Amino acid sequence: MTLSFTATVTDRDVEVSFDVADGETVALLGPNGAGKSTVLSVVAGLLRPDAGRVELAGRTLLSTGGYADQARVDVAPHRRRVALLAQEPLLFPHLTVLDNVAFGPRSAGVARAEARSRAQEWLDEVGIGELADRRPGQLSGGQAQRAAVARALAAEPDLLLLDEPMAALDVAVTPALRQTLRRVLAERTCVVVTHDVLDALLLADRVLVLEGGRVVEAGPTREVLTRPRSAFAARLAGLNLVVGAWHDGALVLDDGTTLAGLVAGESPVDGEPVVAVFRPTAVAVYRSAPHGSPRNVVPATVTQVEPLGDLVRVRAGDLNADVTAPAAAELELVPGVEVFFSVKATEVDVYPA
Amino acid sequence: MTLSFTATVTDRDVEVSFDVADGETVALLGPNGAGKSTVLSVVAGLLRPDAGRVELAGRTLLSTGGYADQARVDVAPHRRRVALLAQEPLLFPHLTVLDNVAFGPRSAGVARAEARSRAQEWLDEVGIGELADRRPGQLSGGQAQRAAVARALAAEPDLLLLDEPMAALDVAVTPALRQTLRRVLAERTCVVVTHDVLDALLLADRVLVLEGGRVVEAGPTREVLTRPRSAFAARLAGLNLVVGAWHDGALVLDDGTTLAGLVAGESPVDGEPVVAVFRPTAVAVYRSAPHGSPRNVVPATVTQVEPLGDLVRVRAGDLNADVTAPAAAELELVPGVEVFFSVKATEVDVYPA
Amino acid sequence: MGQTRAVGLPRWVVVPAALGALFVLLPLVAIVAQVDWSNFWGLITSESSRTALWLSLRTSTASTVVCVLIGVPMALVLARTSFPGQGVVRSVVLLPLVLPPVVGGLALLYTFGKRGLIGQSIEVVGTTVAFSTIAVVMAQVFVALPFLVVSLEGALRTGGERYEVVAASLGAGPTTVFLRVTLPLAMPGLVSGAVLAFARSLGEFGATVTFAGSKEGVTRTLPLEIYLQRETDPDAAIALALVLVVVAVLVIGLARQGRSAL
Amino acid sequence: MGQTRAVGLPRWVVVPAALGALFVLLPLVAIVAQVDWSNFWGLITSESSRTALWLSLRTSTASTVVCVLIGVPMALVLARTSFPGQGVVRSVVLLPLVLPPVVGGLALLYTFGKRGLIGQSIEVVGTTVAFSTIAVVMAQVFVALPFLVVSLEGALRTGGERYEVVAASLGAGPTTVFLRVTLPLAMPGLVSGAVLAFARSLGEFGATVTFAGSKEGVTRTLPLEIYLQRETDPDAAIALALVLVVVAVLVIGLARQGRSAL
Amino acid sequence: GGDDDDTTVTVYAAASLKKTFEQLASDFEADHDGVTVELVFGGSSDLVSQIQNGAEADVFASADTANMDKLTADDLQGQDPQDFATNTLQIAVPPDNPADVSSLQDLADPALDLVLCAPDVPCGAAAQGVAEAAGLTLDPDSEEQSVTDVLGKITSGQGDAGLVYVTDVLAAGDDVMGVEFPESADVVNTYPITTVEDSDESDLAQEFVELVLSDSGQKVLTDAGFGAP
Ligand SMILES: Nc1ncnc2c1ncn2[C@@H]1O[C@H](COP(=O)(O)OP(=O)(O)OP(=O)(O)O)[C@@H](O)[C@H]1O
Ligand SMILES: Nc1ncnc2c1ncn2[C@@H]1O[C@H](COP(=O)(O)OP(=O)(O)OP(=O)(O)O)[C@@H](O)[C@H]1O
Ligand SMILES: [Mg+2]
Ligand SMILES: [Mg+2]
Repeated sequence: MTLSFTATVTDRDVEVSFDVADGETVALLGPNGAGKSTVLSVVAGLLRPDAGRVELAGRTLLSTGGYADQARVDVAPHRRRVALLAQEPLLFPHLTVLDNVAFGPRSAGVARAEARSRAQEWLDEVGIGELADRRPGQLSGGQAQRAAVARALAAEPDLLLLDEPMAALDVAVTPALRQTLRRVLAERTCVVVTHDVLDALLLADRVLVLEGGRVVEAGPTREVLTRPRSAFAARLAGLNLVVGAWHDGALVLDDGTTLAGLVAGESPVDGEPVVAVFRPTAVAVYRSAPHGSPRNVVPATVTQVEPLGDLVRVRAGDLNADVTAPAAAELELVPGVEVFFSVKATEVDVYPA
Repeated sequence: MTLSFTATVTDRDVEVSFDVADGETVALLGPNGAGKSTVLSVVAGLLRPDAGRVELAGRTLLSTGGYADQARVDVAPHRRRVALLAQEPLLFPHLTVLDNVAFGPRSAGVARAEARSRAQEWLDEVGIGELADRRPGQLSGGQAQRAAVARALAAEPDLLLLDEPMAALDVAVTPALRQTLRRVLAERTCVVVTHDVLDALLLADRVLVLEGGRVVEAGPTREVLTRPRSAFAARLAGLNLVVGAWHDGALVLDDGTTLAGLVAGESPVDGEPVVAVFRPTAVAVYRSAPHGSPRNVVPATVTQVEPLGDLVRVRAGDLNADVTAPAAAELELVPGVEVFFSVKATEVDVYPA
Repeated sequence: MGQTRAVGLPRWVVVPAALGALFVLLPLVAIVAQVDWSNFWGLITSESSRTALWLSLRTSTASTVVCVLIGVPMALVLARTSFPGQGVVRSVVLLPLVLPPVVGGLALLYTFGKRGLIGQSIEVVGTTVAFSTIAVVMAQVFVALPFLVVSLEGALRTGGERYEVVAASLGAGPTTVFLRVTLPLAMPGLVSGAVLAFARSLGEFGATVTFAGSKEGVTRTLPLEIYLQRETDPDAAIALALVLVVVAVLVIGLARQGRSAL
Repeated sequence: MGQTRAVGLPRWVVVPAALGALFVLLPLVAIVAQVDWSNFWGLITSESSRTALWLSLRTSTASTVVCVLIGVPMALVLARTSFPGQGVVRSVVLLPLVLPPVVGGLALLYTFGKRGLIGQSIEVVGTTVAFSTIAVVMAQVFVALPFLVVSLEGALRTGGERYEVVAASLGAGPTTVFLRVTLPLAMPGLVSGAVLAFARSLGEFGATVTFAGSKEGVTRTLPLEIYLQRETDPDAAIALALVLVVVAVLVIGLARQGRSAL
Repeated sequence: GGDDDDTTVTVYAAASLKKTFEQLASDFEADHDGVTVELVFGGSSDLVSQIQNGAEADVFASADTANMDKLTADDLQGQDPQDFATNTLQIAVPPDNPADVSSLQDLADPALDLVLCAPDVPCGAAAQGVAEAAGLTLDPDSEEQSVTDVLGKITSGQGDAGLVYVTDVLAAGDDVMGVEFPESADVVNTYPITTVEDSDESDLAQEFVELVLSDSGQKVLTDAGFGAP
């Protein structure tokens, strides 16, 4: 289910090219109007680019030709085995919520009863199982969004395209749905558009940052989010990521350092690989080891000090700490200095790797 | 422009009553399907409740009667002087973006040229001034949302109703638009629905938490967000808020303690009242004063220690610190203990009060 | 129950609307006033009237079905595809509207008649449509088809396309999209188009008399009977016209019950 | 330029659609084949033909304007309000569709004629409308009005209401909403309704001949001229019918140019 | 009616009189300076009902006595109607006469596609009359509303034979062929004419009626196939 994508849409000033490996989830990030939805429309076959080529699992879905060896191809949307969750929910107004979700399975030839029971499962999964018999017109904004997510997931396509799946959701349901998506997307090939760095981090293997219709940055999620190069990614990210194994309620690094944190979802079992994430702004820097509530104190050597807006980013190997300029001056932070990075366990999120 | 609202919508199981004072902004929080949009629809006159009474600035906008002294009243939406930004942008498809925004002023009788120039100003304000001549069909999701915000603001009504004004916006534009709204809403009477605690904090004077169609919590924003009682509000909030005056680049409390932080927007002038906000999870607790990058170290006496899920919330007067249970045990935190609360300046947001 | 409320109408529209309604209503009242009620029952239950009414109902129903069967695909092709000459095709489909029905009948005669364009080929198959009930249905389809196509094409254009796209991206093939999304969403347009087609078929006179002739029980529908009665017994003609009106009101009313949106 | 693509049509719809198009097209071809081309020019440019064509164009235009002026408010009231008896009103408005035009003409005569329901009151004002050009326009309005109302009501129902609500909440009064939101959004429906009304007016025969008579230059429109010619000179009738067809195609084509969405 | 500087005589005449009355009208205008003859043609019953409903007619020429009787029943005639022409039936067949029709008896052949006027309209009544006189029962495939409809079926070849008036066969020219039959004399249709009461131009109307009845008028009519009254 590898996706290979190249397209130019002249009147929207979009010129993008990227690949998605089999089973991989790629997050599309970027400011409003960057071209994220445009890319998804081209993949889904709803927008025909001026030039381009889209291949999925070896099948050519689109080719505007132009090269001697390429025929013009434009596979109809329903034959692409690509499901799109668009930015608007667009639930079919004449069908119940259940039938909306069952629409994909039904179209794939699944029997009515079976399709409905699958649909009900998906609805339960997104937390609106009890609204199955309503019409879309009787849902609140967030409920409609969840039904649309369930509908896209139920279609079980080769490639899943999600345009802001978490939009309009309340804070109480977001973490749960994120976990659901994380689980579902693990084995799927997927492109997800999001404005939330946590979505990118948890769902995506790789990140693509679009700006002004061009890819300005691409790479494995952790790399991009920890060492963003584009202006937009820097605004979102710069997160610290630490990989280790879970032992006795904490992450243990190879060198034996432990890192306590809050576990999202179920607690990992001992020995399971986990990843800890925390923001550089949450990291305090000390010249001598402090003693207090912060569980995590890591000795480190400053490798780089760089201004980041009105802050100073202090790098020590893979870890970043953002401190104010007066603090950096007072602690005389320059490369080579030995320091202690301290971060409260409450600021550290731990996820199964 | 006081709003007084009571309404029951039986089939949506909504039964809500509240007041908004002149010039006040009230945030409506609550899970999906709680009835937030329903309340706004009733105020705007788009939904007629089964029973209820809506008064704005002394005018009765709606009364379903029922009491001997009350006549049935139902003022038409366009006469209510209430503008609604709905959850969907719903820009008029046949008008340009500029004419969409100019629609409100034009309807109020403003001359064409004047209305357009005002519309252009609002578009510039929300950052899409260069898209004025486009049709709504040629905008991206976030651009359309911004145009809809501009259109609602341009209408200059007595009462402004905003349903998730920040939905679909990218991270780069959110802070700027939040500042714009903050400025605009300062003198306006407004009800804003949001899922983001920062919106509530910055925009609203008071907060109303809805759950299952009922008001489960209401009060001044700071109070609700710092000491939430409802389950939903607790999930969102529990923030620390400190009020003081701005001196030499830091907030100075009455007792002389200073608090450094990051200023959102323009820097306050010396002597200006400001408020600092930071999350309890960002607060580290020490038994002896630490020396390190954290600018802010405040001596405090623990007044209360209470479990909060898998954390422990340590209260010292108005300030909260959330620490893990092992940390609380190790530091022997019980009421009466003298401690130091430390929070990095990078974790503190400072706003003009 | 909470009620979504519509935006108020400008008050002034009521005046021209009422004038228009009056303009249509008054002539109907005048017809009712003309009816000779003492003989009314006898007139409308006469053998020939009943035969004509029954024929009219049968042929109109048949022609409505035919209109739906060929009109829905036509509307779909016009609304959802573009091909060179589409404008011309659309104009041609609308032409029976503008053609005086008698000319339409002549055109049918020149086409499907004994010596018509393809009449000979039909005759080879062993049947003539001439002077048969089939000819009546053909004449009715010819004049009623544009109504269905125009109504439905309008409905297809205003609604639906966004949902069709969603359906396709969920893996639904064109036929599934058509049956489960396009058609249900365009149903109000289809129903009103079918009602229009039925009504037009029911009232059809000129094309029928020219193409199918007028024989009791075979081709003499109610409008033909009315026209004929008018020569000798104007009272009977008025009475029958009233029957036609009542039938039409019933049909339109029933169609509205089935679907609220005509 | 990027192109949004439509969902494909089910292939099979092309077959019935083509059959339907053929069914309409063949008779038109047959008519063209019947035309006596050697005399064609002379026939259609004769004094009486030109007079009739000119009268037809004038009256059809006038009746289309009247239909728009009273039909738009009627459609609006039907689509956007609900009142007791609305179903009956809607049925009544549709009745001229089902009434054989001759009966419609009779009804008009019984209403506005000298001895009609309100004919006397009109006469007091000093004019008789029957048998004048005004009568032609009235007959055309009577038969064409339902087309406009039905098309427009459909368009008003499918689109728009959500946007009207938004407009009202931005402070726009009903008239502003109507002029700046409702009408522009329903424009495709209005245009197709107006084209239908014009076409129906252009082809109107039965009601006109009954209510307005057939006086050259005053009430004898092209369909009446065709009818009359047919009595004596069928070739001329066919030639004139072709003129009518050409005029209709031109009008429909022009309307489509103005608005892509008929 | 009429304009200030122009006098108009309005003549309501049966549609079958179109050619002849157009000729007569131009003759009349030639003799009367500044006078215009307005001709209104239609089915006789339509014309009567229009006059009854206030149409401003000065002269009415009917294709049968029945419709003229409706006018006189309402006392709308300006004078007693006078017969000015007669018409008899003829068999109309397509030019190649595919069914080889040569007599009235041939019409009784059930294999023949026969088209008649309905008994309710004058030409149908006449057809029934000749059939009865000849002792025949005719079983038509269609009973048309008017002569024109019968002719339409014959010219298009749809019908093999029909019964229409002599004048109609003549007017149709080469498109149909007429077959005379002796029994036609048994039923003669009469055309009456009269001035209309309350006519603004009763003198001119009277003069027009006189022109129709005059020798020159009668010549125009007989040229078109009408019989003398
Ligand atoms: N139908 C259209 N015609 C022309 N331009 C369009 C059209 N739709 C979008 N655009 C423009 O193309 C660019 C890319 O739009 P796109 O919808 O892909 O952005 P996006 O990255 O999805 O933004 P958002 O985060 O706001 O959804 C934008 O500048 C937008 O204004
Ligand atoms: N038209 C309707 N008919 C019946 N019930 C409705 C209708 N619209 C919404 N509801 C129901 O009423 C309740 C309140 O909906 P409302 O739209 O006010 O929620 P909300 O608080 O705005 O939620 P969200 O955050 O998802 O926008 C929900 O349970 C919803 O399912
Ligand atoms: Mg987008
Ligand atoms: Mg809502």
